[in-house]
Amino acid sequence: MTTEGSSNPPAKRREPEVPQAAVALPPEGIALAALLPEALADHGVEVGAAIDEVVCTVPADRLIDVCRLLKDEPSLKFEYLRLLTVVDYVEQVGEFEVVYHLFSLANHHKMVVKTRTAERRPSVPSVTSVWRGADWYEREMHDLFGVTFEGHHNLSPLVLPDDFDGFPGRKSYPLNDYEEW
Amino acid sequence: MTAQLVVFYLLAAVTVLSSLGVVLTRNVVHAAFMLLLALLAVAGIFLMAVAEFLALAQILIYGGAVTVVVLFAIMLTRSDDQPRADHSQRPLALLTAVGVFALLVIAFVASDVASLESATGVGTDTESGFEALGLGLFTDWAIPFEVASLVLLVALIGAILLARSAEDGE
Amino acid sequence: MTDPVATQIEDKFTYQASSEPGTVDMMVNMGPQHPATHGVFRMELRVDGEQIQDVVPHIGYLHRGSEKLCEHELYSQIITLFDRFDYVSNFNNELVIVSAVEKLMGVEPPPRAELIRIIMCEFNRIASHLLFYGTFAIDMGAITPVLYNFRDREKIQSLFESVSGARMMHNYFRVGGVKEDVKDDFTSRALALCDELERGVDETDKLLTENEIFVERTTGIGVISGEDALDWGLSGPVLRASGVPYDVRVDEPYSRYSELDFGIPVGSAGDCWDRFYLRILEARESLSIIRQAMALLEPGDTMAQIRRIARPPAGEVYAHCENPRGDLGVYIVSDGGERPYRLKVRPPSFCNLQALKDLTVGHYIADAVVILGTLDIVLGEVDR
Amino acid sequence: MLELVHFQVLSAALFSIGIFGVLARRSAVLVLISIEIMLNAVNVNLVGIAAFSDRAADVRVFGQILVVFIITIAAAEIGLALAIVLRVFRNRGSANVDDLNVMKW
Amino acid sequence: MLSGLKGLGVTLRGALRPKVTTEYPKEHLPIDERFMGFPALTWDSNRVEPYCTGCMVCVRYCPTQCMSAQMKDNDKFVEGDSHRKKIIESFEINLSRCILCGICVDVCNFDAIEMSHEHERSERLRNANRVDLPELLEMGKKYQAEVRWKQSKPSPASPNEKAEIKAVSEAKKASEADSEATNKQSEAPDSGEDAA
Amino acid sequence: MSFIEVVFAIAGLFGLFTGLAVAVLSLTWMERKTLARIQQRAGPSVVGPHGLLQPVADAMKLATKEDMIPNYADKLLFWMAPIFVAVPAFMIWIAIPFGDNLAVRVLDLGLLYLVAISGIGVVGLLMGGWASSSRYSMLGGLRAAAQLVSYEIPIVIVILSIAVLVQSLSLDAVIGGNTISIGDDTRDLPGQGAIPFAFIMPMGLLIFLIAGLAELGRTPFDIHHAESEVVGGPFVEYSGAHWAVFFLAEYLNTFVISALIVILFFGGWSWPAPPESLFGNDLSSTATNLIGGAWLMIKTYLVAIGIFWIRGTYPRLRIDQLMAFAWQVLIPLSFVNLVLIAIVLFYDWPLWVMTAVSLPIILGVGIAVQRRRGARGRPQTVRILRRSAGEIGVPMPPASTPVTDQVQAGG
Repeated sequence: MTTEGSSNPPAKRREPEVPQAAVALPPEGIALAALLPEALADHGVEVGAAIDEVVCTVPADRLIDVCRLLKDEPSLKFEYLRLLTVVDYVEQVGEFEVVYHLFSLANHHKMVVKTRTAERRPSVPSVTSVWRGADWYEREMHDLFGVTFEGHHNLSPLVLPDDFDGFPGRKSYPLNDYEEW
Repeated sequence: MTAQLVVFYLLAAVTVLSSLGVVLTRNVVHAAFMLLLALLAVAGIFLMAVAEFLALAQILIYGGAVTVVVLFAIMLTRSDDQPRADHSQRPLALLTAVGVFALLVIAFVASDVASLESATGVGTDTESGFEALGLGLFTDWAIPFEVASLVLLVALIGAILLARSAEDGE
Repeated sequence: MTDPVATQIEDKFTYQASSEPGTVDMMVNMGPQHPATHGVFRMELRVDGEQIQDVVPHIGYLHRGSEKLCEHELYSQIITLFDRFDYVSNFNNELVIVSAVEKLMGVEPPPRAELIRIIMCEFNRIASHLLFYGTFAIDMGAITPVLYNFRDREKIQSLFESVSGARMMHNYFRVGGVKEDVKDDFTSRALALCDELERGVDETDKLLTENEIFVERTTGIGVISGEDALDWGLSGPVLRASGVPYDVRVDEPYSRYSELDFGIPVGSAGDCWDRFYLRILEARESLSIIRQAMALLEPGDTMAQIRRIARPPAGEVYAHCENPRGDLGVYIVSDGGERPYRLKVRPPSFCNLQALKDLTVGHYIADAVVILGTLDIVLGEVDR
Repeated sequence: MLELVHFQVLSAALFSIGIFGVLARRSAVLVLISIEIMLNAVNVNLVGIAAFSDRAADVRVFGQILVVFIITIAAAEIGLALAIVLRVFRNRGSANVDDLNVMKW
Repeated sequence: MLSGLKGLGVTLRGALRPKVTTEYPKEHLPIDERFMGFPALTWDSNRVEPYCTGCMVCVRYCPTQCMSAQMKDNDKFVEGDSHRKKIIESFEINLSRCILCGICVDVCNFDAIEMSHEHERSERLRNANRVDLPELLEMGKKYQAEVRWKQSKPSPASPNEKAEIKAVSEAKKASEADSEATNKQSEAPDSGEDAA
Repeated sequence: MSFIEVVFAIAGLFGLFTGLAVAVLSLTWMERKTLARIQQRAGPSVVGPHGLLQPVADAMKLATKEDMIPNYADKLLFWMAPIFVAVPAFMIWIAIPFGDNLAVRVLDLGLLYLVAISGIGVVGLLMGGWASSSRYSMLGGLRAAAQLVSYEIPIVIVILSIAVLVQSLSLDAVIGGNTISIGDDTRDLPGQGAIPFAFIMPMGLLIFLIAGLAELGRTPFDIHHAESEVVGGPFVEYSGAHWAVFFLAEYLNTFVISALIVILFFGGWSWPAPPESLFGNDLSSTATNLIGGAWLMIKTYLVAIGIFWIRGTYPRLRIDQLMAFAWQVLIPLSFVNLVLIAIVLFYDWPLWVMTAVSLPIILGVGIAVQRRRGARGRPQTVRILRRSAGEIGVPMPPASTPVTDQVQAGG
């Protein structure tokens, strides 16, 4: 359904009828949502929520600072990077969204950090200096979406063959009609 | 020509050929294996001379241990820039070797030693004298024997000390 | 360089400069067809003699683009794809995707269905751990435990067969419940199986962990500290062996785990021994969970009243469960359609494998095999 | 009939092959191997003479006892020498006798 | 070293236990009732035709697109022997592609497809394991016989049956009407005669 | 040597070769069946009754398989390596006595012969490992060399202790007893018909068994062809007939070590009771020899089954542990054994003193090996943590996990 309509982005077309998932933050989440705007005041973040997670959108150039703060600040202490991924919103807004799912074992709360990068030469700073575990995630996302993670020590292909052409994770990459590698 | 002689010639041929292989082959590892062959053939020669104990000792020490040590050394000391296998003094070496060979053969033939050959030759002595050997080693030659064992021990310790890598040695 | 010996050697081996002058390190290419890499995983080892100087892991031989496929499948069809990620703990995988969609839709499955799910998942955890003991023993050269463990695993799978109709790729969990109720003899069968499994785990325990050679081979090998483990994003037994008691079943209880009383085995040395023994204890805890859940099981519905073809509202959700291999999560972005807009899996084996280099360097080749064994990767999940 | 001279000629041949090897080969390991061949040449000679000596049996055994000692010393020698070669190789990155010229001015 | 002896004890005990494996081609393990083998089409023995109407719902929901189906008008419906207006004309499943997920069974509205107990099908070629309608029905019949399969809810009546039922009910009604009439007649014999 | 003798020798060799081939085949079948039994499987069962012909089928398969030689292999050495491994394995059997004075060649230096010949096989493994030009082969070959050379020492020393005990290097003397005279002192030395040396020298038996397993490269010492590490070691690149020869040699060696254990420690062909007491005095020497040979075979197979049993139970050691075990435990122990037996014989103590001293030493060493890492064999590092569900705050581990002495690799 995402590949069919060309003039109108499908999400936009469906917008009036699509129900939104209800937000139900757990108590820790509410506390965190209250804490975050203050803690990240200097970094131009927007704090929102999605179902049970606090979502905070960060400009790409402040990402490293924010992440380091999130990891080091004792009241936040997000020492665990659960997931790093890229979502393709090129058809809607011409941007890729990079999503970081964080968890703090010490304070037992979780949050989502998001940042956006333009379709042309997508690039965000690498967070491998903050969480080493981001290493392979970033390489994988570089393979699949062509997003460059600045400062990553080795962005060589991880899951794809070395001479693979194209970015199969993107929505523009067809599922079936491609030349078999 | 007796069967004994045939066997001797065969063994001698193997010994000489594989020794030649050792000094002539370009491949160091081949040289080590040829050495093994030569030494095993020498063990056969020992058997011909009714030295069973020595033959077995030769197989045990050279076949089992020395060759393996040599192979290890070869594999440990191999580097990318393997140089020419031979010196420039190769012709000279050839000359020396041939000269020594000629000299020795002349000496053997000319000297008295060759006339030692007597009625009590190899064929008649069927008793394997390893009991005498053992007795000799532990009676008349007891002190040299002990010294030899000491030499072995010292060599062992020295080899271990030398072969340890630098960081272990500190 | 003109010497034929040298060129021959050049051809035969690739060497890299070593720290010592004159000597060279050897590159050993382990995998993708090596018996100890548990699938199509390849690692390039740079060894000095037997000692590993560097490891470069290569994955992707099994990359099927599942996440992209998921974007083109209905939610009900995605469950079949999830079955095939971590193909030795299928139920656990199914639970992740169905709980993610349920969370997105705000659906509560009936309590009986939740308990059936828990029982199945815990049985599957045991099955997965049994496979781990066996293959790990094979890596260590012991050939018998794997067959004992397979014997027990087959029994679990027979139980699965009687419940879901399939021994491995079950497709049994549904958004809002399970496919069908268990059969009448399920309780007695499952409880009897629990006893058998207990014996089987004890047997493995005796065969391996009491063996001096086994202990000698595993203690102090592949040590990773708790902080490093967190930094690498490890999870599951690998993380807990380093002393971090992070278990999703307790930290973010899903399903009905909060009603059950169970312990989390936590190691302190972070070595291969801890990673192994922890899994033995975990299997025993799982048995206790199953017994408790069986006691709670009451007759009732097994399926919530929802549309057969799930159409969750727009939004994004991250749901995760404690898999035998660690914290398996799924991030779904929905635009309100029948198919997810974006689906991303957090594969625990993938994360655990990242730490391989830290764990192996400095050990022997034989230890690399042992360390890889205790990471217990499933390539279907690493590569997706 | 097997005669002493057979052993002696064989011994001479082995010995001269060993000399050739020692002089002609550059690799230290091969030089050591050649020395082993020379030692074996001596052994062959000794065993031969021992077998053909017509003196009393306890004297005849002298030759063999000497061989035992030679084998012992040879084993010690090769072990030690190879260790030295290894050491040299580690220090200088080469096991060639030609490269061992630090003492040369 | 001493604790290792315990391991020897375990293996010795293992050696004394009976073997747990079966020699496969000779012996078969029992198949569970719920076992999901390859999908098969069921056979409606009442109507002497497949249950399947070729509605394509399974084809659409198959995650691997291993099925294809085509429907046709049902002759029996025209003749009045069946309630199905449409019936399957051709059905093909590529069993090499099927992943035995059972989604087709879930979505089917007519009990027409079932996961049979068939599981031993292997071929050398990738496309050799395609089965067509007759074979699927054979598999289905075998499966139905094996598990004494029952329809989940009874089929609606066919036109002929409907007609029959109608006839019967009409007859019944008629007879009832008759009896009523006779009753009435018996009650008021005169008026009837009057009417006549 | 007369013509008849030559014919007999050739016939004996031929018979030996055939017998050994059959023995190897039966041994492979027996190993598979034993392991299957231990693992509650059926084992080979299709070819022939109880799968008895399975080894024959395997042999045929191997013989008809394509014999591949890798491109970069050193062809000559690659081709010669199996021979270097197999020929010594056959040659050993020349000296093995199947009955009183019944061997292909009765050697006065039998024990030394065994030791000497068995040492050559190493070179074959190293050769094959090097020539295959595969890094796994290379590693396997080097491992094999290091392992076999190390474990040869305890074997030699134990054999020496046996030689000291019977005052002879002849295998017949080891079994049948011997009378020797040193100076004026004439002594009857025990043969094993009276008392198997296993009872006199339990320590020697244990060392010989362990070192023998290592010489064979069998679990727990199979590091040189460990499938999960070096994928078959020196044999990785071999296929078909060449591989079959390696395989043959491996099983021959298994058989020879079993036979040696029987001959050295369990009386070889000799009976627990003299055969006359069972069959009467009118037994011909041929019949006695036949029965003796059969008895030897039975014992040998029993020992082989024991070896297979061990294979079915133990995991394998790592190379450094393996070497450490050889040099730190086995070799000193074997020297202790040798010195003990020498002392016992020198002071003319009764032989049970040897047993009485050996058993506590074995026990002590066993306990010492087990307790090296602490009070218990199993590390107590894993604990079960009970946390109430959803409890806030995870107790973090200490900043860096303490690396105690137990986590030092190897030792």
